[in-house]
Amino acid sequence: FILGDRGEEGATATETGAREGAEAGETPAEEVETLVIGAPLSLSGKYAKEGEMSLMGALAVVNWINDQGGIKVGGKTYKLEFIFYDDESNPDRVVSLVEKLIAEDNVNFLLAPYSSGLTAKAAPIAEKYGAIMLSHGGASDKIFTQGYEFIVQILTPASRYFVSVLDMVKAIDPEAKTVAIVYKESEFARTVAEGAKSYAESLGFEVVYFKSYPADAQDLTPVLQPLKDINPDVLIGGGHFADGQLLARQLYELGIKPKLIGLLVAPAIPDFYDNLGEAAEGIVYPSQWEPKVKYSPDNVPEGYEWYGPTVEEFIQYFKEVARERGKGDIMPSYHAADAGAAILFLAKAIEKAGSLDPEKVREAMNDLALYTFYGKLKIDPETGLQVGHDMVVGQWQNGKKVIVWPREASEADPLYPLPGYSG
Amino acid sequence: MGELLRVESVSKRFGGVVALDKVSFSVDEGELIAIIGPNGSGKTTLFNVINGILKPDEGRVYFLGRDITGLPPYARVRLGIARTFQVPRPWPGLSVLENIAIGALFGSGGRGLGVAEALSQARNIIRVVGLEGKAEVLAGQLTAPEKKLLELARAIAMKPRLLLLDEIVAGMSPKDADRVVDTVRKVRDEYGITVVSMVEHVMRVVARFAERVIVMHQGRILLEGSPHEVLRHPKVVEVYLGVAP
Amino acid sequence: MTVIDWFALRTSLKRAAPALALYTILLILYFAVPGKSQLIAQILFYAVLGQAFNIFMGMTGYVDFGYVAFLAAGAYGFSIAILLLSGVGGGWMFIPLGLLIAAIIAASLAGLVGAIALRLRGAYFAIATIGVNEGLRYLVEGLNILGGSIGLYIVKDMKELVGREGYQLAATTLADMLMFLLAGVAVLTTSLILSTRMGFALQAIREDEDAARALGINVTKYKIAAFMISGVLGGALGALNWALKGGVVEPAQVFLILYTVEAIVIVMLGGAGTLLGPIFGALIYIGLNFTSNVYIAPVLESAGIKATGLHLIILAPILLAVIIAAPQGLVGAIRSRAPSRLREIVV
Amino acid sequence: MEVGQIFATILYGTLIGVIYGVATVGLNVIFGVLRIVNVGHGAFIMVGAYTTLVLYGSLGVPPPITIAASILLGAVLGLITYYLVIKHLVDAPELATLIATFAIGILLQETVKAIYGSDTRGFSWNLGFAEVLNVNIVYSRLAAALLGLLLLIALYALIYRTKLGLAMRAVVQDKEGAMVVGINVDRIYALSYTLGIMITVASGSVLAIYLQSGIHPYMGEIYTLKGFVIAVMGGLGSIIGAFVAGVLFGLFENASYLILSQIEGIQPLVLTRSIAFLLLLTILLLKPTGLFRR
Amino acid sequence: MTKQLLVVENLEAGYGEMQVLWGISLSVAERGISAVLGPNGAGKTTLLRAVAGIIRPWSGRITFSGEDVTLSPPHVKVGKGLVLVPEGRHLFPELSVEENLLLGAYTKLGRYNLEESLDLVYSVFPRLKERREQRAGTLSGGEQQMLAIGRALMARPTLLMLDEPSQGLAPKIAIEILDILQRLRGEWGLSILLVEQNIVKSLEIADYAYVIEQGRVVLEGEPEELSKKGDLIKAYLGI
Ligand SMILES: Nc1ncnc2c1ncn2[C@@H]1O[C@H](COP(=O)(O)OP(=O)(O)OP(=O)(O)O)[C@@H](O)[C@H]1O
Ligand SMILES: Nc1ncnc2c1ncn2[C@@H]1O[C@H](COP(=O)(O)OP(=O)(O)OP(=O)(O)O)[C@@H](O)[C@H]1O
Ligand SMILES: [Mg+2]
Ligand SMILES: [Mg+2]
Repeated sequence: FILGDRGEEGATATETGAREGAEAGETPAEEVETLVIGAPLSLSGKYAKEGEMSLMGALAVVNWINDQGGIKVGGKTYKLEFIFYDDESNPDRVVSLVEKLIAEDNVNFLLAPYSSGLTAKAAPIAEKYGAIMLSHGGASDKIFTQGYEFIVQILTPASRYFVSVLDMVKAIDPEAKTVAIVYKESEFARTVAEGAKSYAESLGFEVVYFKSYPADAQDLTPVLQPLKDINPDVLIGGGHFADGQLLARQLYELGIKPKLIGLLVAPAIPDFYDNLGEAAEGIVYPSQWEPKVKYSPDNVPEGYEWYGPTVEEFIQYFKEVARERGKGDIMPSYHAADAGAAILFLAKAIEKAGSLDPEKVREAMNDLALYTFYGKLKIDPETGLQVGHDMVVGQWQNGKKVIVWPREASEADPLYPLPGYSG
Repeated sequence: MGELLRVESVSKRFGGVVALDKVSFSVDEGELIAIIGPNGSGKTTLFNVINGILKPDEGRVYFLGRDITGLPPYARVRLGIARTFQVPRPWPGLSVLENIAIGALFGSGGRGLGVAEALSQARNIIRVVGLEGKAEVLAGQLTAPEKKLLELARAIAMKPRLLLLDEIVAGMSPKDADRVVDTVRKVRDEYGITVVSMVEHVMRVVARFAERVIVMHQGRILLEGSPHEVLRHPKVVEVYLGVAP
Repeated sequence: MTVIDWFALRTSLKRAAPALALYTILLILYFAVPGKSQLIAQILFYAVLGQAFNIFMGMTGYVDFGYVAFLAAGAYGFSIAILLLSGVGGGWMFIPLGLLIAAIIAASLAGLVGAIALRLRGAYFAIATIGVNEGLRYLVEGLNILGGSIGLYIVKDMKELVGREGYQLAATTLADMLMFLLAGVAVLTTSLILSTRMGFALQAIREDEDAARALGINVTKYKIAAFMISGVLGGALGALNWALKGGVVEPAQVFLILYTVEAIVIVMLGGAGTLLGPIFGALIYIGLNFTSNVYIAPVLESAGIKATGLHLIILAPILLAVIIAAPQGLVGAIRSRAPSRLREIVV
Repeated sequence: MEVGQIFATILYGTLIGVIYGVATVGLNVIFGVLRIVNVGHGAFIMVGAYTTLVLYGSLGVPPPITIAASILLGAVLGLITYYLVIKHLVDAPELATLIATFAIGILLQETVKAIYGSDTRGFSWNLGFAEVLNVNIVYSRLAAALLGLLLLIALYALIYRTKLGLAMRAVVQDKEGAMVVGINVDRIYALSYTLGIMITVASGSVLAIYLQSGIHPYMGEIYTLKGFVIAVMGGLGSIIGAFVAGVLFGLFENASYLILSQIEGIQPLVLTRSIAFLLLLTILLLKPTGLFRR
Repeated sequence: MTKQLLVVENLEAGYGEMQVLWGISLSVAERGISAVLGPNGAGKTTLLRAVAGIIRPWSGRITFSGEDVTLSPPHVKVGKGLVLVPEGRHLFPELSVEENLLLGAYTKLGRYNLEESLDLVYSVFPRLKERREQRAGTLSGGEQQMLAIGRALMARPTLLMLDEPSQGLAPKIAIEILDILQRLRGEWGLSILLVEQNIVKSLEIADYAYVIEQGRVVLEGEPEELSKKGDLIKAYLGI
């Protein structure tokens, strides 16, 4: 199930029909070859949601590139193919799938699986076969300190997730002093929380409450109730979808109203408001990407080069893929954009390298400074960590997501303090 | 022959029920003893006090002069007290041979015994109890009386000093019952095992088996003596037999 | 016991032979089939998981739902060894030392848990061990020890110890070879136990623990011994699969109860209490999974059915069909139906 | 520690405890009668949560009424899975059923995912709140706990006050004995299993009403785990046991938080999990068959 | 000839692949007592279990009151008054003596006569009355046997099948029980299919007897007739 070549069904049909013809010496204007990109994706299990989005984001970009005629590498034109298998969010599945992709499906380049546990499992195999892996779903910092040569990060690392949110508070309310952090005890959320804590302190905030809750927590009342008395100015934290929703809902129910609530992941999902109603109002979130970002070929920053679809194009391609896959009319989440950006970064690097040799492509990535629908992309040559990409801050206002920070990208002013803040 | 077991004024109550009421008796080495009595007179309870499944409320149990009242069952097995269950409890998923071999391995004679030896001992015992041909059959597939024979075989394989049999012939045809009695007698003679049996309610067997009969009634020892005396005793006839045999 | 029980040794080798032969075939396939080595390694992992798990479950009838805690203990033990060495050097020593520490930690955990939980029976035991596993996980996270919820990352340290190339080898081929070795050890241990006093005692316990106790078998001693052996093998498995092969030991991953459930599935699919069972179980389970994921789903996908990610919907009914057709497991079914010659081999 | 904190701890510990109790008791019924450990338990809870989500979220059916729908759906699912699968395995080794329920669980999860996707969802059924001692008493949570309690009482009455219940208990003790007194053992199995599934699915609705968020195909897994623990703590097969242990567990989790949160440098809510399992072990050591079983 | 209540024709049954019964035919007359004798392992218990429906007959026919019940499940048979006192008692060990008896009256027929049956059982076995609150599992062996018989009586059987009822009972009680069965035959019109080791006594109360060996009927007839063939019986039963 190789998807991506937009004319696929037609192509396959003509291909079989025209086989003899081809042998008889039918010469296309230009020789088009296929470049295969593969990925173990979490389409079932706990990361299924992210996996599905990633898949559609990647396919959207692959389709876009093919519609542009593919990529040019050393005189040849390549169309992209995208091959994927479900890894069930399970590291033990990842290994054999990665090997199959590389050794049997002849995939030259990989998107890494979701989460650091899965990526770590896949890495030795990828490195053994010398394949490049682009981490589009793992915001982990740690994995990039382990000396892998072929793993490259696309999204902003976890430790810097709340940087923009805290910057925003500092800028609009110099009075705000106290910060409470409540996060899910997991690798990702804890890295975020610790990063946020030290950044907040560096900005002069006082972190008055720093507590976590177990993954799979069903009731956060115990950890939240004390906040009613503490009454911090800012509350940030969360972890993932389920707990993020729970956190928002219970903060609301228990009547905890700081000046600002910033949560990870969950509020970025379009139906956050449908699910929570009024409890969602005013909640802000850091986001790798939002459909309304204003990155465009018209505002390319110094030293960066534009590549890929515009934001609108990306959304349009995404929607088409989603419809094809029976998902209906949905908007891409930032996971989709992450994966799409990964494909772009890879494609450009291959073009730059002028070769399919992984070493050369990896080299080329070091000098790449891309500006895309996803914003800036640039990696640290040493570790492969993402250093170019910035987060935006979104907020739910009147049942709508709006970008409120950074100022130059914002659609609206932040709603601050939160409605109902007792002060 | 010396004294093997002594029970000293043992009592056991369950809630309001007095199952044993100051029972005392002793057993000499090599004896064949039967304990009989009406239903609920405390035979099984007494049995369980001796093998350690129940702790008596009062009184003491001595084995070879040693106070064993506080010892757990497996420790008593080590000292040489083996038992069979009233409802047979073989290991159903293991073969007859394996069942018996385990008895040999873990009984009081099992120290330092190799698996191969245990298996060969088990084969011998299979012959002694007459389960030939069933060695490889899973114990769970035996008939009820065969299971009882297996219980007996397993107990013999443990080479105990004292063997306690609980209703071993119940449900057996007279022929089988006789064979079991003969086996037990043979085992006593060959292996020097003392046997106390609660051969309950089948008088013909009691008469054939026991050298001494103890009659229990309402948690006490009513009387004891040779089968000949006891089974004719009017009190026994009254509380237990209903009619003279 | 006599110095060497030749009888036991002979019978156990005879017993082990078919399973060892199967593992050898897998080993050959590992090298012979290009691009499938990791699939085979994965089957191997599950076979060993089943094998090690089965030592305790198959022999005693007790189900240790928290079994994965041993794998976790091993993974942490191995990582600790590496972290200890990483400042000091010591090169390849990290593997034997890591396995040793993994084994020690797993054994101590088994001893401790066994002494407490093995007083419980049946489902009570099974669930108490879940408690142990979860309790440990949240202890690590809550007290923020051993890297807390972030876990231990040891790839860099291994690279420091044996170099990039060395690590690469260690994390792939070498780890898989060690896994094969572990498979052999597990099979031999199992068959050796089965042929000795201990095996007889354990089987008696499985069949009727009270009767075993009444017969003078020191039930607790044997249960704990089997628990510890099973635990040590599990520890080694965790060390190899997560620490050596994965390079990351993260609580959310290594304490995942799903692995225990999968171990049970493997064992039951193959047949509990048999040596070949886990191998067959792993072949079926992973084979079905891989096939439905990599071969069936794509076919459906190209037929316009968006099936990727839904292959578990295909897998689940197959699992159900297998278990209804052969509730004793595949090997169990063969055993109860086959003529006695084959039966002997299968056991 | 403030009075408000203590009050909140007791209040919400008890409420979530009741929810735990309902979410466990189905496991107990099924284990009690059929000796089957339902590894797919959580998946049935998830189905109940979706029932409420879909009926209320999309159709606006009042949440308490969605519980009735869950009970019906549970009956259907119970009967289907019983006759297709479980029936063929009642005499199989205990662990065979474990695989079967595992597979059923996967099937449910993946089916729900195929229909509704893997998004985490929620809904809003806001009844308002009262504020006491600076603690918000959330009415929707009270309502959920009350509904749960009602379910428990109904189940209890069924098992201890009806002939069906007596027959269920007889089958548990001796299957052949039950046959010879004229009990249709097959039907009792089917009914008990289905009853267990019904209450489990219903508990999913109760849970959804309580939390109103975090609903996704894999949400049930944690309840399988906690359910096991609570069931064993109370004594497998015991209805009262499940209830008491549930409340105890909820209270204990919350109370231990109150104490642990006084300690620096640790994560108290995470540790409450460890402590709760320690409680389980302690109880089992003192009473190896749980609180309410001989 | 008297009317036959239970007729078993060419019954075959077994466990797994092992056949135990090889075409057994027998009958019990209305208000009659038929006895089945045979050595251990002959298949007596298997016969009763097959008739009761606990194991499924492989072939053959079972008619009860003229109705074909060959494949009826056990609860249906109990409902019709065909009740078994099984070998091994199969009591409900955690339930009290009285609860066990109440469950004995699970069927319609039993429920209808509950009070009366309970009085009867308690008068027959005063020991059970003393112990009505005790858990069945803690009764002595003989007491359990009494309870098993009592429980079966609670169902108000028309045909009572007893598998070695005197097992584990003191001789005095065993005799009493056989007398009671005789009496119930008169009072309730009870018919009985009896499997018993106590050959003399069972031949004494039975009006027809079968000797089975290895799953086949090898001898049958009225007790007086059979007694004449004493040697044959001895040979079969090994007395
Ligand atoms: N756990 C218990 N709780 C209450 N009563 C008990 C318990 N165990 C035994 N009993 C009672 O103690 C009395 C003695 O029982 P025991 O089993 O010793 O009798 P027995 O002599 O073996 O009788 P039988 O010949 O019927 O087997 C019986 O009346 C029995 O009901
Ligand atoms: N559950 C079972 N599984 C397999 N075989 C069995 C089972 N029960 C009995 N058998 C076999 O069936 C045969 C007949 O057994 P059955 O119990 O019917 O004999 P019986 O005449 O009642 O003997 P007894 O007088 O010892 O009670 C025996 O060979 C026995 O091994
Ligand atoms: Mg007795
Ligand atoms: Mg019989």
